[in-house]
Amino acid sequence: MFLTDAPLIEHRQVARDMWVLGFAAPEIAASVKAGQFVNIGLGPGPLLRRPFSVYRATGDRIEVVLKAVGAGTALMLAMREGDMVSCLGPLGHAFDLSGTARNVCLISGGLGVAPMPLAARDARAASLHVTWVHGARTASELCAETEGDEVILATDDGSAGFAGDVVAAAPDADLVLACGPNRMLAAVAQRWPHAQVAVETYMGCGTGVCLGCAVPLAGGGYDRACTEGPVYIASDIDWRALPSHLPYTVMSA
Amino acid sequence: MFLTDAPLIEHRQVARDMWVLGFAAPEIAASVKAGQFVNIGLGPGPLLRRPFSVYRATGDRIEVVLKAVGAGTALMLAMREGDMVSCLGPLGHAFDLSGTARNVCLISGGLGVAPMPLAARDARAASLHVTWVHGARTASELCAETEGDEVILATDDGSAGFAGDVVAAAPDADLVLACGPNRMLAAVAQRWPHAQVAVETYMGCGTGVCLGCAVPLAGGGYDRACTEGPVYIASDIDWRALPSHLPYTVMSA
Amino acid sequence: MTPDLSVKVGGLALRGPVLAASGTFGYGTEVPLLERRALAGMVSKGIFLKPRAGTAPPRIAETPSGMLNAIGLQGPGVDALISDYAPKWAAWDFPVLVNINGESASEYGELTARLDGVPGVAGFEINISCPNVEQGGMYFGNDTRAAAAVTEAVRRRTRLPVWVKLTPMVSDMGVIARAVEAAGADALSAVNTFVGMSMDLNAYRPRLSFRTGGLSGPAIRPLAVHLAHQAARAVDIPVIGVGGIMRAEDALEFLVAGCRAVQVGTATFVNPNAIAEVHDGIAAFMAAKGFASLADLPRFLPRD
Amino acid sequence: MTPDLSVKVGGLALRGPVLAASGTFGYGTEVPLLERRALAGMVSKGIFLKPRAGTAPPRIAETPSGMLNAIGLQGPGVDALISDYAPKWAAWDFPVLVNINGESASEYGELTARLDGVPGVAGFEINISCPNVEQGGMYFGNDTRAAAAVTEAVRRRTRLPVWVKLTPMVSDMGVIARAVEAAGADALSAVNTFVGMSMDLNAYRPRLSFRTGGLSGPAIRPLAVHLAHQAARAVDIPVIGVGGIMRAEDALEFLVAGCRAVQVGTATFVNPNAIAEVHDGIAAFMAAKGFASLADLPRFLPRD
Ligand SMILES: Cc1cc2nc3c(=O)[nH]c(=O)nc-3n(C[C@H](O)[C@H](O)[C@H](O)COP(=O)(O)OP(=O)(O)OC[C@H]3O[C@@H](n4cnc5c(N)ncnc54)[C@H](O)[C@@H]3O)c2cc1C
Ligand SMILES: Cc1cc2nc3c(=O)[nH]c(=O)nc-3n(C[C@H](O)[C@H](O)[C@H](O)COP(=O)(O)OP(=O)(O)OC[C@H]3O[C@@H](n4cnc5c(N)ncnc54)[C@H](O)[C@@H]3O)c2cc1C
Ligand SMILES: Cc1cc2nc3c(=O)[nH]c(=O)nc-3n(C[C@H](O)[C@H](O)[C@H](O)COP(=O)(O)O)c2cc1C
Ligand SMILES: Cc1cc2nc3c(=O)[nH]c(=O)nc-3n(C[C@H](O)[C@H](O)[C@H](O)COP(=O)(O)O)c2cc1C
Ligand code: FES
Ligand code: FES
Repeated sequence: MFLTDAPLIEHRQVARDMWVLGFAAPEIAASVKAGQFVNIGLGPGPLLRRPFSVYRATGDRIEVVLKAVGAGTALMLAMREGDMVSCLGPLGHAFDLSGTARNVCLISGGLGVAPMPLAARDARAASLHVTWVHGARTASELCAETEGDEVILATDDGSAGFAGDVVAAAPDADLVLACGPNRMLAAVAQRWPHAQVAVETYMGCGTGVCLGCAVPLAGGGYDRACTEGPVYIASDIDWRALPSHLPYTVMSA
Repeated sequence: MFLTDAPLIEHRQVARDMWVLGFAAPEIAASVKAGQFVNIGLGPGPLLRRPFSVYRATGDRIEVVLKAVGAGTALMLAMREGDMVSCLGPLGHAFDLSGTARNVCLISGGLGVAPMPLAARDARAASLHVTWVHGARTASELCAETEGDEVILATDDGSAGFAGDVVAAAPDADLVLACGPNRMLAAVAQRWPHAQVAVETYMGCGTGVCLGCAVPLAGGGYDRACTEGPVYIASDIDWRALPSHLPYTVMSA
Repeated sequence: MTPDLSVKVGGLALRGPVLAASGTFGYGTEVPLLERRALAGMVSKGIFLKPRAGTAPPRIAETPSGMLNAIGLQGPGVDALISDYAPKWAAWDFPVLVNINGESASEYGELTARLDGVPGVAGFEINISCPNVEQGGMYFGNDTRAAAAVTEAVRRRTRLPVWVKLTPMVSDMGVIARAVEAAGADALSAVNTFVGMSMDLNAYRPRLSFRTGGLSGPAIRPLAVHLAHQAARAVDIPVIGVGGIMRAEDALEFLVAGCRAVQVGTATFVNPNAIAEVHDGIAAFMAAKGFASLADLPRFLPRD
Repeated sequence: MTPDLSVKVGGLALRGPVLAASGTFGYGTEVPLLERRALAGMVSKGIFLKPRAGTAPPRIAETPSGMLNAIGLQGPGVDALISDYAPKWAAWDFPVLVNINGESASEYGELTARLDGVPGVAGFEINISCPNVEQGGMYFGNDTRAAAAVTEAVRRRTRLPVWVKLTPMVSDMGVIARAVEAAGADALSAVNTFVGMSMDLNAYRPRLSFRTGGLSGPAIRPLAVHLAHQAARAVDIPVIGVGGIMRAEDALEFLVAGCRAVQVGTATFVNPNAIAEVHDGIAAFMAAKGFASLADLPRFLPRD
């Protein structure tokens, strides 16, 4: 884990209201794995850091993808190149690509696209056949940067690709990795109890001390999205008890 | 009084650690008089606005001069051209240049230089002979932009101009206008009870509602630096009761 | 259609839910640049029978998302209020309540008697909670019997609306709220400032000459929302939420917490037009949600 | 010369004045990236006799310069604490106090008895103030008799240092402080979080599933400094200041207000190395002012 001041070095738009920000953070870029996140501090700005999945990591650079949903994300999208953030990471447990799988299906709803470029990279490195199913409410909200051996798009309004939700659009696979609104992930859990899902909670610290990021477990009790998570085996989570009023749900599939 | 979002359009250094910032604020620039101030809001930043004397006003632009003494001034000096502040003003009562005076002596200690360029402008407009006495601890802290028919410099350490404080260095005049540390202004009040002095207090609102900017009066009671002030007849103030732990005192003559 | 924002609060029919909080709006003659169409009502700066000079400077100190103040209830006294300000108020299109202060129940009563019936005085807000005057409000605010006694003393002297401004420095808000309701209050304002202190590291003493000051601003909002909610659950009379409201969303938190109306204070120092922006933002929220009037806004007031 | 920052607090000799606050440092095994050389001591996450699952999410909500938390004292219970954590603590070069919680005085006493003498347990901090558990701490914290009873129950079971963590939700801090001092406390930690609430404007209910939460962070600092100052003036035992300390200047405010040491909480969430930076900043301040030891730092503790 590293704590570093990272300058903004690039931003580009990848969908309506959806932007990728690139920061120079060498140690994090060199060590981050798919599904892990960074906790970004803004000063002046909100007190607490804001957690973001790492979208891409190339050379000295990490990228995150976001929409403005509140004060912190609005400040980040208002940043100019050279402006600094405090970057803590990589944090949390990554997707597990070890094992005997020969093909993988990546399923992303809206901003759930966030961890998938790294997942595709790591999956190819493990020489898996990659199918990426990406969904959004409508065509203009689909992320422009999907990749893989096979890409399947889905929109709720049918304005592009499959008309319907990503879970219905997705084929079966040896390995299923999903990220998106908690409601969507609950549907994933229904169809693929062994899928690996990256969930979201509010976070106080991101480092395991505050117990603010409680994830209700199917077996009872809670553990910490920032430490044991954010990646879980879908069937391990008590989906009814997991709050689903976070912005991803507001914002997509 | 106007409330406007003003972009930073220039900054330049005028002494060690001392900077002039220029903002586009047409209505304020057109109406401000010497000794008046603007209350500047930073977002994100501290809750309360920060009061600054208007240093110059030309065309659409107002200028303020400052050093970094805390959170707000540090943020302002970190601003880049195009960055916005919220600007409320002009506020307070200006120097009174009406009357029969034929010559005026401007006395400024350290950042007390702030209202003097406007004072010199207005004095020349009233066709007064202008002597400007400017002092600081040492040569490098003298503001580079003094002007007038006659300019007298003073430094505590004698590294430039008169060796000693501005009050000792200043000649008599029909009209004396002074700004600087409250301790210096108290000395001005001793020598020229009828001098006009621009004082400083903490300010909550700058508009006369909070009563936070209390100035203790020689006749007893308090009035408001932001409304009846910041310019006072020196002998009207109860100098012993006026706090003098504000940054000007920390910072100069 | 534009939603109906009018509310009835403790005997007054207001054109909107956003009032100016005592001590942050002077006597209504000071605040510039405010679009007054949105101002539902105003509570005057706190007044005593006699003129008061107030405390020595420094009187304010900024803290994270807040400010401490120790103004010491500087004011001209009731005579000047009646002669200089009330006549102006009488001509305005929104009601002005006078924030009354005293050092004994009888002094509150006497002040009420002087002001009752004066044209321009639409009602009273009893300040039992100003933390800045050593012998003053604080004493009444956290003593159930004293709070009730002051309320009765005022109630007996007037038929005008009587609001009681509650102090947050209590261990059980519900108890005090019920006591002043029983004593005849028409509404409760919750809450006043929280007592705080900040140290000057050059002088090794408090930054305020009075040592302590009242904390206001966004920093206290979650505490104020909770106390206003507790009060709203404890009584049947309306509660006016006060504390850290900067934007419409903040005001809506108090309304959802069970408040009938809100007061905006410190925000006016930062943005003279804050009250209008809060009012308009509430209207926009209601329109977006399809609420015709504030009666439609869901409130969180559970039984348990 | 580098100033001497060591302090003696309630029976413990500490290498510095900056400790980790309970619940913000886990069991000392979690926090990464902290330069532990600067850590004077640590108070464990609050523990009960039995394991506790804690409250349902959402457990935290951010507010201006602060955060609300309702963790519900999730914890493994005393047995796991003794087997999994105490052995590690025994090997560390700073003392660990256990923050103990219960629903009755006897439960506090029993918990103390279980932990007294366990290697690694250097002392106790009694949490009479956790506002997040309905039947829990809150009840004791603002009831003088109950607070004293709990303190006695713990005192009777141990010779180790006993600190009492005070709740801010009281109408008179001095009274409670004197009561627990008389009951045998060696030091006081002031203060715990303030009860607050924040509303979700989509769901029209509190953002926290528990409804209320404890407010921490810079927002509460001026309130905490005042309460710690009140406690320090009321008692002869040392007071440890807690609340909103992010930087050295903030810690120095508590020290000037009369505190012997400080605890840093929420700041660690934002900056894992905050404790070291506060410690080093205090050292730099002392050096700049020419103070050889913390005994030289002027304190503001007037008689009147
Ligand atoms: C492990 C993890 C990875 C994440 N990755 C991404 C990502 O790659 N891209 C992205 O855009 N967002 C991501 N998020 C969500 C992101 O952290 C929040 O959107 C962000 O914190 C909102 O901050 P804000 O100040 O803009 O909003 P706030 O003003 O704090 O709140 C505005 C809205 O955002 C929601 N929100 C606030 N904090 C969080 C939070 N910690 N988690 C979820 N919702 C929150 C609130 O429900 C509210 O509706 C991730 C969250 C987690 C826990
Ligand atoms: C009418 C008026 C005109 C002023 N004109 C100028 C000017 O032209 N140039 C300039 O540099 N400064 C001026 N000041 C002072 C300026 O407002 C403060 O230096 C500024 O507010 C400090 O803000 P900060 O956040 O940087 O410091 P803070 O973090 O707020 O405080 C840091 C230091 O600044 C001092 N300070 C904070 N607020 C004030 C205040 N309102 N008044 C005085 N001292 C304060 C404190 O004592 C503290 O030591 C003026 C003040 C007034 C009242
Ligand atoms: C400078 C100042 C003066 C105040 N004076 C009074 C007063 O005279 N009477 C009173 O009841 N409340 C007074 N208050 C409290 C406010 O009315 C309000 O209850 C408090 O500031 C919280 O609201 P806010 O956070 O919106 O400011 C004052 C507050 C401030 C900041
Ligand atoms: C997430 C969280 C959990 C906490 N848990 C405890 C606890 O178990 N016992 C306790 O006495 N205080 C607990 N506290 C209170 C802190 O120890 C501290 O008193 C409070 O947070 C104020 O300090 P701060 O502003 O530096 O965080 C907790 C605080 C937070 C933020
Ligand atoms: S966010 Fe603090 S424990 Fe997970
Ligand atoms: S600053 Fe508020 S009245 Fe002068």
